[in-house]
Amino acid sequence: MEKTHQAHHEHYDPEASKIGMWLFIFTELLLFGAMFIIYSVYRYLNPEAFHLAGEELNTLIGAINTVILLVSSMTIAMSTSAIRKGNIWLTQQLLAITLVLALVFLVNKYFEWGSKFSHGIFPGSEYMLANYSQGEILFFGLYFVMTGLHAVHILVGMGLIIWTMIEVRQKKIHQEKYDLLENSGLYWHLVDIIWIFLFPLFYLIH
Amino acid sequence: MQESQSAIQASYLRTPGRFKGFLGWVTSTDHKRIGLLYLYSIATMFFVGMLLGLAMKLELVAPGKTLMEARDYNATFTVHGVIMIFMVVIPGLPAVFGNFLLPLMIGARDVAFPRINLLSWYFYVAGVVLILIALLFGPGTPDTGWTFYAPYSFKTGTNMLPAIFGAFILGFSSILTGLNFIVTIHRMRAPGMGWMKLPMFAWTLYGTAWIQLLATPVVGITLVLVALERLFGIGVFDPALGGDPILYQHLFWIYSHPAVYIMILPAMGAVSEIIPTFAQKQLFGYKALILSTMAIAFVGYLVWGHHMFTAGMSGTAQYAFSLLTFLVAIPSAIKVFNWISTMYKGSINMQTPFYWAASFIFVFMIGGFSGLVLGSLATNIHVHDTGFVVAHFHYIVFGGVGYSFMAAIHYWFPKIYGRMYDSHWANIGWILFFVGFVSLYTPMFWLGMKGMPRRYYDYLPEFHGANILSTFGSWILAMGFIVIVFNLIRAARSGPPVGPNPWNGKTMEWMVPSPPPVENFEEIPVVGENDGPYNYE
Amino acid sequence: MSDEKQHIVPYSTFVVVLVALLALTFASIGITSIELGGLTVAAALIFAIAKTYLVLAYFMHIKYDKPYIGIMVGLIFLLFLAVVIITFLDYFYRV
Amino acid sequence: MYNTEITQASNFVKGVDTAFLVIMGISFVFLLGLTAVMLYFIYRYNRKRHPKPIQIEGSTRLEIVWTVIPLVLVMVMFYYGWAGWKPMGKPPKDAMEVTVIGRMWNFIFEYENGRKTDTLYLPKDQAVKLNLVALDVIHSVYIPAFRVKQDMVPGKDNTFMWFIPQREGTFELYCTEYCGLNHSYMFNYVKVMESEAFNTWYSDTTAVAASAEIESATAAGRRIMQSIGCFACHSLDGSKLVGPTFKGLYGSERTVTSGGSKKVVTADDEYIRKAIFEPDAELVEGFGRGLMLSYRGQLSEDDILLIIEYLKTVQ
Ligand code: HEA
Ligand code: HEA
Ligand code: HEC
Ligand code: CUA
Ligand SMILES: [Cu+2]
Repeated sequence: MEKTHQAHHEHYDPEASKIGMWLFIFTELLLFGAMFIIYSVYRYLNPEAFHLAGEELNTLIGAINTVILLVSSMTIAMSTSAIRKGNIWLTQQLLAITLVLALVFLVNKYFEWGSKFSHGIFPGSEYMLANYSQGEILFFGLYFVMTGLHAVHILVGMGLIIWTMIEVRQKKIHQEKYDLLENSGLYWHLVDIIWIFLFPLFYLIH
Repeated sequence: MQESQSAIQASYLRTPGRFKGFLGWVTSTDHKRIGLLYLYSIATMFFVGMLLGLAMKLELVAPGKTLMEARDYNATFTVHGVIMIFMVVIPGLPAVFGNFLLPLMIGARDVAFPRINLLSWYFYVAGVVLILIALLFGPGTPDTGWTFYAPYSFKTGTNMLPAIFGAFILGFSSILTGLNFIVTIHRMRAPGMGWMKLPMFAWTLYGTAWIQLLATPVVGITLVLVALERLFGIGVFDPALGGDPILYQHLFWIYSHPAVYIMILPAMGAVSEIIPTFAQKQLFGYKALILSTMAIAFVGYLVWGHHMFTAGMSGTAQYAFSLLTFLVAIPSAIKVFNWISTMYKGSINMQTPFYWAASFIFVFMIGGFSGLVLGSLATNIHVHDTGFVVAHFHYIVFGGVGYSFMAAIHYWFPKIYGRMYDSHWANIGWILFFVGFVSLYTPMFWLGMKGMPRRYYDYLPEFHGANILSTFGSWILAMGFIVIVFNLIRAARSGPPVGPNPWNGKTMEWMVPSPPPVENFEEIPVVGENDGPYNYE
Repeated sequence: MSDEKQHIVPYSTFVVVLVALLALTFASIGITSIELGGLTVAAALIFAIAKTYLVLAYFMHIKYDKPYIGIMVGLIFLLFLAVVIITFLDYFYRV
Repeated sequence: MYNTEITQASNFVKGVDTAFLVIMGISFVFLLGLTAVMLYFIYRYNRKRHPKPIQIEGSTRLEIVWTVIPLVLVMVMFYYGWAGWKPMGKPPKDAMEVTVIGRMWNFIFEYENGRKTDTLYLPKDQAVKLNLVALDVIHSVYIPAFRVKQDMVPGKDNTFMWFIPQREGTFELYCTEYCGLNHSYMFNYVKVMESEAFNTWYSDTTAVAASAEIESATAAGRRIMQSIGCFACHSLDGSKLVGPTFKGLYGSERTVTSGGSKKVVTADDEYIRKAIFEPDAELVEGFGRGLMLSYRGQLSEDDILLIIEYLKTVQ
């Protein structure tokens, strides 16, 4: 075994942190994957009820939210290009837009859930037990759990974006070192991908 | 001698970081210290779990009540199972030996994300604490069995929420460890160390890490759903609301079957390191062993349904799961054959770690063969949920992972502490342990075939004889265990110092001083063309 | 990565991808609103998969990264598919 | 391997035991063979006898051999397992049907003529199909002597198992799916009789009715509760089991949750009737919903009166 001298300094390896992020994304995919399995099993067992319940969701809000997430996904992707071109100002703007869009998404979600709650549709509600079939209760149970979990991910993603913006501001993220920005982007795209599946499953297929 | 004493002084054991003493340990991001933190915390939990096992055996020594009420018995096997599975054998080898050895084996200074590594230990502790809270406070110790089957798990009046949440956090810890290892293996190998030069133990850690990453989230979300079911009644697994309890079982086993391979793969890896060293030979069929590791990891993901043959699945699914189960036995068979072939024409040095490794092969075979009985449809129907299953998994989990853990601790002990234990006492401990083990679990096979169900607090008089034998075995086992533990503790404090390589090992970790310095390698080694995984000098 | 200069994706590419994604979204809304029976689910999923591909390949850079990340992603989707199929061996054939 | 008394107790024993023999036979050969080889190597290539190791990298041919041979053998095992299991899913049309109701923690067997028992009486050589119904959590019916086992899942109404008892005698029947506190006491017996004896038993419904009349009301109440399993959850001595104790219950003040709000009620006749027929309507403080299930349809109004008479005496 030969030996060579190498400097002792902390080794900076952006690819390592990128793989780390990807691996984390894989676990997230499987987390939602399990939910999708549950969803498809119950859809298969209760086709009519899922059909009926799906019609009660507002496709328009769903579609608006889809557009919002897609646009925000683009802006954050662009911010990576911007930082690599050295354009700090544009990076910050793009990140800010992403953050605002995320907020708008949540506000929409809030009103959507709120209107359901006011109609007595929420997990464990007596109203549902009395007026809905078992399949419909399942549909809404899954709807709340899955979109709720997705909303939690939006919140985490927003936290990451804020952190990134702070680091950009402190010049810890710059043209040569931008792995945190890249990773926040990856995470945000994951949130987008999950929504890409949630949207048709809950709002479109009747 | 003088030299080894100073190695101990200069090692990670003594060099403090920012803090001294206890604080220096719990804030250290050094992979070796984290490995030892895991060792001590896992050993503690192991000890608690074993005491509970002992208590169960004492209860079962005679029909009727001997020691505790049915309620306590149910809580005992639940806690025993949860501790052993989630806190001992799943983190077990990867967290202790993986952390300690992986960077040493691949020529790195640390894992890829040292701080995340420490964080995952904190998650482990937090999970343990939460589960202990569930045990000691609130409306009663959880009594669902470690499988948390719905709908019982959200009907029981006991303290399920903290237990579920604790298991969830333990899962997080496991995911972070896996993530760390994969990145470490991808990015931190010393220059020149190609994939085909990784030691087997590193390969098995890699396979295990992938399963940890891809299976754990499934049980995570499932447990969350059970918690939500208890809190809000969302109906996902509640038959009264249209849910399907069998779906819960699918999701649970989608994780928990791969989890058994999370446990066994690193155990196999450790044995694959020990046998070459004591036979003074390179590993026979290195490539076949790598392939079989990956095959177990992959196929192991698809056989979960063999735990559900009587649950009410469709016949087609039963057929498919049985077939796949038999396929997953093949890579294990390949491993056994290669280990034994490694001994062929070797120069075998009979030392304590080798005793453990050889007895590992023996008990692993018994556990594996009983797994085949369980994997076959007709026979599973008869022995499912009986003592036979209990015997199977103790043979293969305790026999497999436990023996491998013992082998590993005796093998790497000089590397970890720079000191040697008394091998005379170590061997006495081994023989007691082995005899106790066999007489503890073998009667359970018989009991299962005669039809004694598992999780039974009480039994009919016809099962009495075998239960006495089994209880008796647990005492011998306990004696062996005490001998082993005292021997090791004494050695860690005051055993004679040894040089860097007492066993004449040929893998990279033996090339550094024992115990290793904080930095591991003064210079990052460069692996040459002709250096293989098993021929560093 | 820092030494191997990587391709910087131009902004215009992202805009084009976004337009494609939006088009697919509206197409999927359109196609699911007409009565196709059982095919609706399949159609919606195909559009979702196409969109996912675009996001993965362009937004998430897989197209420009070293191939092994793409391979991992592919294998994971396959594994997930296998799990789904095997689960449905139960539900499909229940009596 | 088994007690010879119970072999051939049902039509499935042969298939299952053949699978056992095949799998365990192959396994023993391998276990003994491989252990012997390993011990021989340890002896022969010990450092004392063989100081210099000879390095061997591996052998592709051997790897193939020891992949293919076990593969063939496990397929053989799979075949026998499959062959012994396959008939279990196909009950004959003329099978006698018995409904098995499982609840925490007893079984009730309901025959086609309405007869209910806690022990399963069966005629010899007649195919029997047990329809399995679980009311609360998952239970499982296991008759070791017959080599049959099937979980009963609440909410799933088409599970069954079938077999032909082929030997007279008494065999154990266990619940093998963990179902809570008294899981280990959820067992009973199968009594297989000659068909004439069975028919006599089957058509005789007088025995139960007669004994009820000579007893006092309290004794009858107690007997009903015993046989339907109330005491699994309720104690008579003041200790708390799964449910509240019966001691001092009658006439006392109870704090209950009903429709989301708490209130205090007196445990009178109506309260107890409701507690048995709609247990979740008025939940006793400190106890969970859904544990006790309604006994509507299982207990008649007369039974309730007897139970109340008995509860009055438990003070
Ligand atoms: C370390 C953990 C571990 C490992 C490695 C295994 C390995 C295997 N297990 Fe086990 N198993 C458990 C842990 C493990 N198991 C646990 C914890 C449970 C119970 C869970 C619970 O319900 O609480 C369980 C339960 C369990 C069941 C369900 C039982 C039931 O509840 O009805 C089944 C059924 O198929 C099974 C099968 C197998 C098989 C076929 C293997 C195979 O991988 C074994 C392969 C090994 C060999 C075959 C031996 C070596 C080979 C040779 C020496 C060569 C010759 C070989 C041939 C000729 C084939 N196991
Ligand atoms: C790694 C896993 C592991 C290990 C090591 C063990 C170890 C033991 N287990 Fe356990 N067991 C499980 C995993 C494990 N078990 C699981 C997963 C279950 C299923 C749970 C469920 O059904 O949900 C189970 C279930 C289980 C049951 C079945 C319960 C039932 O179904 O009714 C029984 C019954 O006897 C049992 C017994 C034992 C015994 C006697 C030991 C023995 O090894 C213990 C021997 C004890 C010692 C060696 C202790 C020595 C120490 C001392 C005596 C103190 C000395 C003091 C000082 C040193 C100061 N276990
Ligand atoms: C599986 C366990 C279980 C069984 C079996 C069971 N119970 Fe209960 N019972 C409970 C629980 C738990 C409660 C408290 C919660 C509630 O009010 O529903 C309860 C409450 C009651 C109460 C109200 C007690 C009080 O303190 O106010 C009565 C009366 C009662 N049960 C009678 C019976 C009778 C009669 C039977 C048998 C026919 C029976 N129970 C069987 C679990 C059980
Ligand atoms: Cu009923 Cu166990
Ligand atoms: Cu398994």
